[in-house]
Amino acid sequence: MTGIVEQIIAFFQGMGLLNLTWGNVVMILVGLALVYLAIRYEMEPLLLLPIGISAVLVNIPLGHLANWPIAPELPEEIAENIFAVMTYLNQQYGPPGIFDLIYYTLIRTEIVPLLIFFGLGAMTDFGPMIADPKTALMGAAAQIGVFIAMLTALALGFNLHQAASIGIIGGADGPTTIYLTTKLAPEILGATAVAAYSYMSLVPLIQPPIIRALTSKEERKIRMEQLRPVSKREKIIFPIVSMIVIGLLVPSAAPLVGMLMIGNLFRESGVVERLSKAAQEELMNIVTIFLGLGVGSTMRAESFLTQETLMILGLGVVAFASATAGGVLFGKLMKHLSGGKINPMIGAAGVSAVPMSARVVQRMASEEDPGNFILMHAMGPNVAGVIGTAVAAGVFLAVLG
Amino acid sequence: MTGIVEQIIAFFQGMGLLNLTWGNVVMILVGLALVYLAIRYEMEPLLLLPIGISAVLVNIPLGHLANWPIAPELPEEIAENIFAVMTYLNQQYGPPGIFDLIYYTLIRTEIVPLLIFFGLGAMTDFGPMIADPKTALMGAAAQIGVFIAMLTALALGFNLHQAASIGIIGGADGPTTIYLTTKLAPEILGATAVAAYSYMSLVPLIQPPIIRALTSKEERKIRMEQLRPVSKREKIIFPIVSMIVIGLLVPSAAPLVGMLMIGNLFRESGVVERLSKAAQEELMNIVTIFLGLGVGSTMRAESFLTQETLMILGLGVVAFASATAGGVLFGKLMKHLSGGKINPMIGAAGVSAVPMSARVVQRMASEEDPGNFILMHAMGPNVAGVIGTAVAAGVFLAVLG
Amino acid sequence: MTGIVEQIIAFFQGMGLLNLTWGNVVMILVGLALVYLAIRYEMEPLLLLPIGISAVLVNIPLGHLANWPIAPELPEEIAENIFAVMTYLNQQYGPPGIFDLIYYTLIRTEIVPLLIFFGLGAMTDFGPMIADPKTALMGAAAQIGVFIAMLTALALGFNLHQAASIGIIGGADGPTTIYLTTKLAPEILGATAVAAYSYMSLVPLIQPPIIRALTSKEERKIRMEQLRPVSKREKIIFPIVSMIVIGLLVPSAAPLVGMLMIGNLFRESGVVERLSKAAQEELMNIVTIFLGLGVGSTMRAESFLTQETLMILGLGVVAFASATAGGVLFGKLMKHLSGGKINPMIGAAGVSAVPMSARVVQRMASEEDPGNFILMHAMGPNVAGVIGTAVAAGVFLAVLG
Amino acid sequence: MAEFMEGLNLTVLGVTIVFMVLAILAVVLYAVGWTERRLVEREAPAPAPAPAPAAKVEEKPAIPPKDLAVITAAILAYTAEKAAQLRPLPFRRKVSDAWRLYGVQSQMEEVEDFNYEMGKW
Amino acid sequence: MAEFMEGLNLTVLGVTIVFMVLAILAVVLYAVGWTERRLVEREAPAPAPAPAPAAKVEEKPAIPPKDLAVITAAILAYTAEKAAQLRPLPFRRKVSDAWRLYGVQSQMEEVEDFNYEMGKW
Amino acid sequence: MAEFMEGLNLTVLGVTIVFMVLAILAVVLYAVGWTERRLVEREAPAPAPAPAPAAKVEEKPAIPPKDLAVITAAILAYTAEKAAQLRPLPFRRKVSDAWRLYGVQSQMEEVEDFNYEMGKW
Ligand code: NA
Ligand code: NA
Ligand code: NA
Repeated sequence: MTGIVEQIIAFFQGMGLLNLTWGNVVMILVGLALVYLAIRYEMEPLLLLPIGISAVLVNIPLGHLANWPIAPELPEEIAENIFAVMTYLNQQYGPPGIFDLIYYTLIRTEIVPLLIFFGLGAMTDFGPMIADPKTALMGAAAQIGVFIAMLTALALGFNLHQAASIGIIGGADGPTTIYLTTKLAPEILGATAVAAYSYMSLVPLIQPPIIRALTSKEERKIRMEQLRPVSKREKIIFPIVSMIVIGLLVPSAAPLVGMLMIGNLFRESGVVERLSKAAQEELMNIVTIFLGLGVGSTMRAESFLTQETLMILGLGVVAFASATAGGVLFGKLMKHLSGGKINPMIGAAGVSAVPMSARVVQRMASEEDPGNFILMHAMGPNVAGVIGTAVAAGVFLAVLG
Repeated sequence: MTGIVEQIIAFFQGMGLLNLTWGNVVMILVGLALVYLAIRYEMEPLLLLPIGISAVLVNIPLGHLANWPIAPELPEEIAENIFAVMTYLNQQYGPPGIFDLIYYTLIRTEIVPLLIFFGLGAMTDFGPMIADPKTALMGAAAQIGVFIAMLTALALGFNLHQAASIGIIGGADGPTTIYLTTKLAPEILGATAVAAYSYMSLVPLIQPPIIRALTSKEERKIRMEQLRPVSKREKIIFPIVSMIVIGLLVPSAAPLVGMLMIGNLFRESGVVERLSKAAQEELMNIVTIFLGLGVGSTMRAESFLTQETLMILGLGVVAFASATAGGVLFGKLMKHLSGGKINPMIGAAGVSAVPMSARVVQRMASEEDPGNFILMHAMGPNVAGVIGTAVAAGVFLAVLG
Repeated sequence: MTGIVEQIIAFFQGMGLLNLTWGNVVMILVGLALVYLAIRYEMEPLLLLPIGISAVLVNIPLGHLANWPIAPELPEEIAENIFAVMTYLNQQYGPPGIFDLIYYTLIRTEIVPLLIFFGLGAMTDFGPMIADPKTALMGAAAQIGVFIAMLTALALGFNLHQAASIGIIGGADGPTTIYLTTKLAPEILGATAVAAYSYMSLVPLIQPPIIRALTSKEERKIRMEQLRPVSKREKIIFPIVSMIVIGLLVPSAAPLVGMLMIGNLFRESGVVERLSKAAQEELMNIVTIFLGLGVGSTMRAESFLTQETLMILGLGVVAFASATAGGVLFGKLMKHLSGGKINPMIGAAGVSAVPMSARVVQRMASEEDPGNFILMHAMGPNVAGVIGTAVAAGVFLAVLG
Repeated sequence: MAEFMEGLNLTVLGVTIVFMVLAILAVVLYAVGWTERRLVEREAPAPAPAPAPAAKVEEKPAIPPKDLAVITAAILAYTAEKAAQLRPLPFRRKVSDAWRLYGVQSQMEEVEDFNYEMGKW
Repeated sequence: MAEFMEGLNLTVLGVTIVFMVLAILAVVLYAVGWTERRLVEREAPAPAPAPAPAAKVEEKPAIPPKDLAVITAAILAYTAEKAAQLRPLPFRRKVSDAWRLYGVQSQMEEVEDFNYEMGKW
Repeated sequence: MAEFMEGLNLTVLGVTIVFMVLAILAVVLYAVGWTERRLVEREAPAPAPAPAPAAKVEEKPAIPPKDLAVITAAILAYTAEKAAQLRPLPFRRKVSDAWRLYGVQSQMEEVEDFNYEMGKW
């Protein structure tokens, strides 16, 4: 009867409950909190629900869903070689769990963030920015928040790679944040991704007090002229021209901007509807599932439960707030230069979080003057902010990557 | 003119017809039989049609669709390393055919069975089990069939790994069978998968005589009280709680149960409809195609045409029958304990094969008493049986894996 | 302040504009031309638009979208080992860009062309060929164009592997062309793919003068008897029989024909509608996106801008024209043998380009006699041409592969 | 034989674990259900969702069954007729995406239902 | 030159094989078709599927073409009107999934058709 | 501290580049827009697409709002009633694909709404 005894011992040694650490418990609670926010308050549920629930799952000990570390010590000669890395990790840590496969083959290779940018391109109408190109500058101004957050992170002791990844949270573009963090500082991917998506959904709470503090009642009341119509031809030329111009100037931003613009060309060309639909729906949905599960699986107790994570969450607020301020202040500058024709609030929409920040701006305009409609004008900086953040990420990659 | 002669010789040496073995012919006929059953009698066509037709295709000699063996002899130091294994097989057996790629990258890594469990979770309503939790025990009782079949297989000379894989057929959950067999005994994957799916579709033939033999007319006539309604909140909490409880108790079942419950949470949360739909439809369809093709491609003459395969098909009947008996007998026990309020037939639904076995039970109840509706009560053990089989698979993996 | 200076230097050295070669500029213009043709004239937009735009993108210097060469010099012992090749390329050329991953994991492994054949099978109705099997011979006759183009290419100095890949353009089946070229001569993949898809969309311009030159007015006026109806049973048996017959005779064509016929069986069986729909839509759309992007990414200045490419484009016309002539001349032979009951024009439809060449034939028949309807008769050679080209590709692979 | 004994042990272990796990799950579900009913009782006085169904009812005006039958028949007939009558001629309409996919294959039904007697689609 | 000769041989081989394979396929198809017709003849006395179409016919009551035209027009008009009239205001309705996807991008049409004269969507 | 200085440099560089790139993009867009308007002016005399909308208008006959309301109500009612009345009994109809997927799981709603009082679905 030794058999049954040995088996029972083996079984109970393998029971997750006996191997549960405090860290695991806390992480499970963190995951559940994200799930709760996603369901109860509909905070970015498409990402925060998968992220939260897979954070729960990977923190169940011995569950074999994620066997490999997120930021492993690697022999230097293979560190850059994803195929050699996976062979090595399999040797060191055993066969991959499903979350390891998702993380290392789909996210670490940047396939997933790039395919999401492709789908986003197919979903985005750049019309308002094409109709009024000067609003693109406000999309640039909001990137100041990225750099302020980066400097703050440096001052708090993060290294330059981590600081850049933290700063980019201020760009309010989830896939860009994931793309850059994966390349520069994968060890903090969970924290930056969660910060980016959480604050994006808090835009309606974060932005209004800052906008109100920096603008006067009169400024908020400024009405703007109706935008000119944009022709189909212009909409087709836009993604091609943007891809080439930005690609030639900042090649390190070419993957992000290129995929975004290919998607947009599929949309606007009108001749490949089934591919455009696939990019927006079937491919997008599948990729989003893997993105959420993969990012959530990086939230392991050992790497997530650090003081740094709390600091990153704090820095996220700094990033969003300073990006908003940057956009509004630049909006005021443009108001003066234009002789009062531009409502400075639309600069706040430059943080992206499309289209939420544009809607925040519209709501504030309506509050002051129910007949004031600046939503479409705010969409210009809004979509420009996506490009601006991709360019900022490109600069980081060119210098640090 | 040597050129043309040499070419003709080379060509005819490469002609499949001249290399056809008797084994190939038999396997092609077996594949055609599965295709016939799938089309003519609609026996689980979503799986048996792809399995059958790819069995036909891989048994055409020299076809380059499947060049690698299913259960190769591997140097011990790489046997557990999927990446090294694929590099090694490519070196030994030449470039992979499309079925090799499907089998080794999607099925051998367990990606496909787990994604199917994910989709199943998004398709399943656990309401009846939540409304009447004691029915979960009948889902446990039906697993007795798994162990009886395992013991029978051991007695017939199978080794423990194979016996466990054969036993799990009695769980009547295709993906669980594939998951476990791939891990424990990949050399019999084709046989266990075919047995699991074939007998599942024969549930309406296998179960009634057993149920009738074990229950009296009075028992079959027992009416049950209407189930209480289940709130949305309970349905949301259920997958989270199940995942954590089972994950902590049987971590080796965490991948299966975890993916099932993530899918179910997507479904019940109500905030990620497009992901839930993707899990049920686009992702599910694509994954099902690859599952069928991949499993069918393991049905090669050299490994499938053995006495063992026939024994496995026989043991499948043992598994289904004893699972049914286990469920019904436990149902009778619960009837006595509840003072006659429980119709023991619903125990038979514990074998899973959702929702077919529950419908079988309902039909038998209607035959005795047209006004007797126990379908929803039978759905409780029915869905519990899925969890029960996953737990049983987890126990096998913990001890043998 | 050395920091900022160094950074600026580093940044400008990394600017794509400074690294742009003339070759890049030309390739960007070629890509834009394809985009223009796809959008303005709707020339095969589902392929030429993605191909064109990714040709633009990969020719932006330093963009990190495609870091690996298309036809690298490889140590002989790993040349056939795709896993070792990817590890080696990563070591030599750095981490893969997204287009490298698409090309090496999805196209080079033939997954994408085979999945497209699978989807095409689910989209194709072989009814007209089943109703009148002798039309299959015209699908064979059109393959003469494949061999004439191959011989011409040989005469122009291409090697045998390249010549075969160029010849297959005359089959007018994009995926077959990509499949064969990837196996035999990947260095000219961009050119053959572009030629295949471009000329396919030019079928309405290329074919009519050739048909008119080879047929008399009386021949073009010949009316044909209505086709007999084809039963569901025949349509189900067809893919199974074709797969087995062709697989046994020409195993090297088994992957192409096998996947085509599996897809067709899914379609005709009527019991796996959700899989058939997935094959035609969600899977097809996703795979088409990757095919277009992957093929376009092979159009790099260094390998595409050669005299050979121009010659390949020229040979494509030869291939299409001689295939049309072959089909029509064989049609005339069949007219004589049948005592004038067959309209020889339907032989021209044997070049595939389904269903365009069949429509061309119909339009020409209507011009001579508005009451002459031979469209369905032309569909027979049309779909037979797909099989014929796959068989021709199989012969090339058997002898050269 | 040793392996069969091992199998027996595994059976004892397995059956125990399966029952234990599902029993624990059942207990947890009873607890969740009990808590839920407590919560619902506490929330009961607030009949918040009541007006919503009311609004829905408004959207559904009472229609006599006879009229309903007529409308139903009309719509069914319309759909059936339309499907039969309005089938577009393949030659006139825009080439569909499916037709164009690689210029290789197509939905053949679209060209198949040609009426040879009438010379029309 | 040697390679060209090899190509010629390959052509002879290839053309032979292609014709042979498709001819065999054609013969097989003739055989299948012949068998099918034998089977159909044998099954012919059993007109089993006949009642099914009959049932279908019942579902399709005769409607005078004029009424049909009116109903058609009504439904078309209804659909067109509804598409035009009932366009929901972006501000009131629930944020769609597309709007929420990563909080990054959106279907801009939804906010684009703002009428500046009327101050309304 | 050295790293912070590096960060400052990076900030200067980054802000410059971001503004520069978006400014260039804006200039390019102005140029594209300007060219477009030149092109449109030149193409203006050809009002080619005008008949197309006209044709569309024809498809939409004038229907009095009252009739429209009645038809709308009828269709809504019909849809609502049909959804309520015609729910097929799970036992009679063909097993759906979802039911059959691996014989494992299912859309449980299909069997869930059983009315125990009436003994009917
Ligand atoms: Na941004
Ligand atoms: Na089960
Ligand atoms: Na062809």
